[in-house]
Amino acid sequence: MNIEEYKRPEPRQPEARLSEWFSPTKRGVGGWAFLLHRLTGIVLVFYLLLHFSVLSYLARGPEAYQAALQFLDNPLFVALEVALIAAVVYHGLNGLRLLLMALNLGVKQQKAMFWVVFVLSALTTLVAAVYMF
Amino acid sequence: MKKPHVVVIGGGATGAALAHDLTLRGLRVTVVERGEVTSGTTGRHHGLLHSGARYAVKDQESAKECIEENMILRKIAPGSFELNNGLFVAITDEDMAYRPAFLEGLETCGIPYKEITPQEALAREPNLNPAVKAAVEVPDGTMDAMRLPLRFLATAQQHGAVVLTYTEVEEILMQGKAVVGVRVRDHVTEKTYNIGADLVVNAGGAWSGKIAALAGVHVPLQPSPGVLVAVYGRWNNMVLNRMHRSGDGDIIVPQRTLSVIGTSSWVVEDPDKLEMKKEHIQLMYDYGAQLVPAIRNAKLRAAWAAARPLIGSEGGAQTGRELSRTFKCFDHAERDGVEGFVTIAGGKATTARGMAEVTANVVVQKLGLDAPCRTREVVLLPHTAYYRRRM
Amino acid sequence: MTSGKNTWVWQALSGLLLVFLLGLHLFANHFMADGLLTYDDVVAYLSNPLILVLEVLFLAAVLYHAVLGVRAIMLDRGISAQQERTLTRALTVVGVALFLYGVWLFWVILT
Amino acid sequence: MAEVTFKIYRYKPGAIDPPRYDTFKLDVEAHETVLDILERLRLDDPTLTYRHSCHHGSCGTCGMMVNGKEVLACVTRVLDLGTETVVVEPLRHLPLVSDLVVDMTPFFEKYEPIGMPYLRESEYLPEGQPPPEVGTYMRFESCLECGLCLSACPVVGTDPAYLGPAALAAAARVVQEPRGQDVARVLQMVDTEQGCWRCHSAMECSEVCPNDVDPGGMIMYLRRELLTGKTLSGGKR
Repeated sequence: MNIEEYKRPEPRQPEARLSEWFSPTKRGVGGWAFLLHRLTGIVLVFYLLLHFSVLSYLARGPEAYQAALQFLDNPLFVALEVALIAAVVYHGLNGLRLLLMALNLGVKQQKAMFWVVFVLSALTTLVAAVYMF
Repeated sequence: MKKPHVVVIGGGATGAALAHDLTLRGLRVTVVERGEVTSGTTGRHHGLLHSGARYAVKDQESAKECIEENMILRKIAPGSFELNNGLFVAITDEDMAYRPAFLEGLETCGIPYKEITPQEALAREPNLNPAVKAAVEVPDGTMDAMRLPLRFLATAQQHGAVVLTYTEVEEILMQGKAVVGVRVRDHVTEKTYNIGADLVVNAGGAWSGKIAALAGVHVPLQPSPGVLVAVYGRWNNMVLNRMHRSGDGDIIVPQRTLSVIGTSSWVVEDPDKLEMKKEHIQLMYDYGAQLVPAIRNAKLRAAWAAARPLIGSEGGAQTGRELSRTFKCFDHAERDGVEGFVTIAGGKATTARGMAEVTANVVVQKLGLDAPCRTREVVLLPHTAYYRRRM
Repeated sequence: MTSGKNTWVWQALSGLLLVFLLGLHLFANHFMADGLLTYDDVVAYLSNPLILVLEVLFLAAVLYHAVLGVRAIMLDRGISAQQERTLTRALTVVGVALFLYGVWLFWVILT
Repeated sequence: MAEVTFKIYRYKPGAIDPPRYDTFKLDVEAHETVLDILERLRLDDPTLTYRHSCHHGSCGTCGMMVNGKEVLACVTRVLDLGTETVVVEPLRHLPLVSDLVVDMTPFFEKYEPIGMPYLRESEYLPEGQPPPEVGTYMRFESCLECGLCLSACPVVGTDPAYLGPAALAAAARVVQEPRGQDVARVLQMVDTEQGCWRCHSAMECSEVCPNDVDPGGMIMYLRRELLTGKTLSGGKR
């Protein structure tokens, strides 16, 4: 074969893999902070829709609303609400961390800030759980 | 008539500069390199743009080549060098005894220099050994020895050269006693194919002896490795040299955020089998600390063995220190009766352009062309152009 | 198309606003008046005009922040400029619809 | 000296396709790096392809994944990894040529809108006055253009249009030290949704950067500049 007849194949293009967002092979806490922020964000969007549908019972009068509330008043839903509070608090506090970083404040301390966010979220969730159960 | 086609074996500094020179002279050029470009001899560089001062006493031929090329490269490749100058410092009385010969050598070789007081040297390089007795400033510099060849290649590509990486020469194709091309293996697919050529140039650096053997000819090449040690921290801003006869560990080149101490020297037969001499790492630290005492505690980033492609003496070299750093172009037609095959060997990264000029002169003369060298003036494209998409 | 900075700044500002409004929302809902456990509690709660204004503001901020968040995730998937325009339009419609629905809900409860 | 098992990613279009891992057991010395091991392996198997040049982390050619993390093979000592098995794979998010070799073309394309000063003034040894003919001490940019940050970035993985950490860090350098370049134009180039506003501050780029360029921090710097508009009204230099 001569060079005129030979052609090296094109390189294999990288695939866009969404699984990478959620893969546990993170390199630093910043990667985890981002993953948690994204996960809690998605969870909160779904909760928002759920919240809207629960509140729609308000439009059907007091009885319907009361029935809906009673349906939700069991340990499973209370546990889910605790998880929801964890998500909300983390998303909010980490959002503040991201805002500070964008103002070039504490970028070098971003890991420490994550742990502060994490511990505060855990404590708040704990307090809420004790209060709610 | 179709333009003559030259195959250059080796994608290091020499092959890159040669491809650039030949394309400027209107030839078609294909560079074949068995690995990534600049992964062989060039890839183990010290990163020193020589002023020639290091060779000013013992190897004046090489020293003159260095200062001439140094000045040309500054013009054609701005941005590839840190123009920090170099400082030769005398620490001991023995170094001081070398000083007159050193200054005389600089004069003889036409290397511009300026003697500065030890106080001034210390003011400019606070980490320098305070025992400094004399200091001479010369136009050394730090070079990006990977990106400079990329700039040669990018400019050559712009003028039509083809660069084939991961393409290893398996056979040099002959018709009778004439070289007519190469048979290569593409390591991306492991397929082999032939590349026809009007002329083949062997620019294999430390490997050029092995490549010449494929054509049945002998090149007196002596791969001479040395250990280099890169440490974290930029301990000096100028290139620091010991003012004495070239010895071990007497240069510290600041490179980016690192400092590179070099080097030791011995000789081997096969450049693929350089065993790294572990004990030389400590040696480099010890010698480096004579120039910059604080470097003793610098954190090690990397240590590696680099093979200089020196032209051997027929008697066989002991350490490589006694061999000249100059280069030589072998036309195997007059030497070995093999037509269409040229080897360029020896030299240093600093003199790559000059080596290419001499070789290209031989190539065009052999091909019966009249095309002058233009690489002294043409300013090179940036290294990023090497990665530009080409259709 | 909005500039990258504007989108980001609005996402940040609505987020910042939410930290306060959500705190208020949760506090008012669960601690003031011992929680909104009945329909009448809700009606009484919303009858306070200040609360009503804050709740509508909260509704808007939460929807805006959520819509921008979903859009950011979709952008990260590497969609084309055309897809981005379609997506932005679709999300705007969804956001506005949900806002109107929320306002309608307040109105139904109060009347 | 210790025995280490190496799992090396192999791919050759048409020849080794789908990819596979080759396993080797080797005795490794304390000073040996992942690059040293690859060079040893290539002596026996010349078909193994990988990128490398300088052997001391100055050129940025030998970026690859070792045990799932982006590193420069030449400054990664095998025994320092502390694992019995060492997995070596090509960088992510770049086209794969063969084995561990990626095509860097898309990486450099991201620089095109920005341009980049290759030399900068050396900030080290400020007390050392440069000689008159030198003007000022110069050094190369810290960025090695190795592509590790691109491989580590979770956004680059799914959105090839994102400018990415390396180019944004280069842009930030222009803003910090303009050297005659048009700062306003560079800021405009990065002030887009595919520019510095796409980053989600995962800081994985800064985590893997082998030369402390801190691309994530540089992106945050760009944001601050764009949010406050300081540079345009005459900030640092």
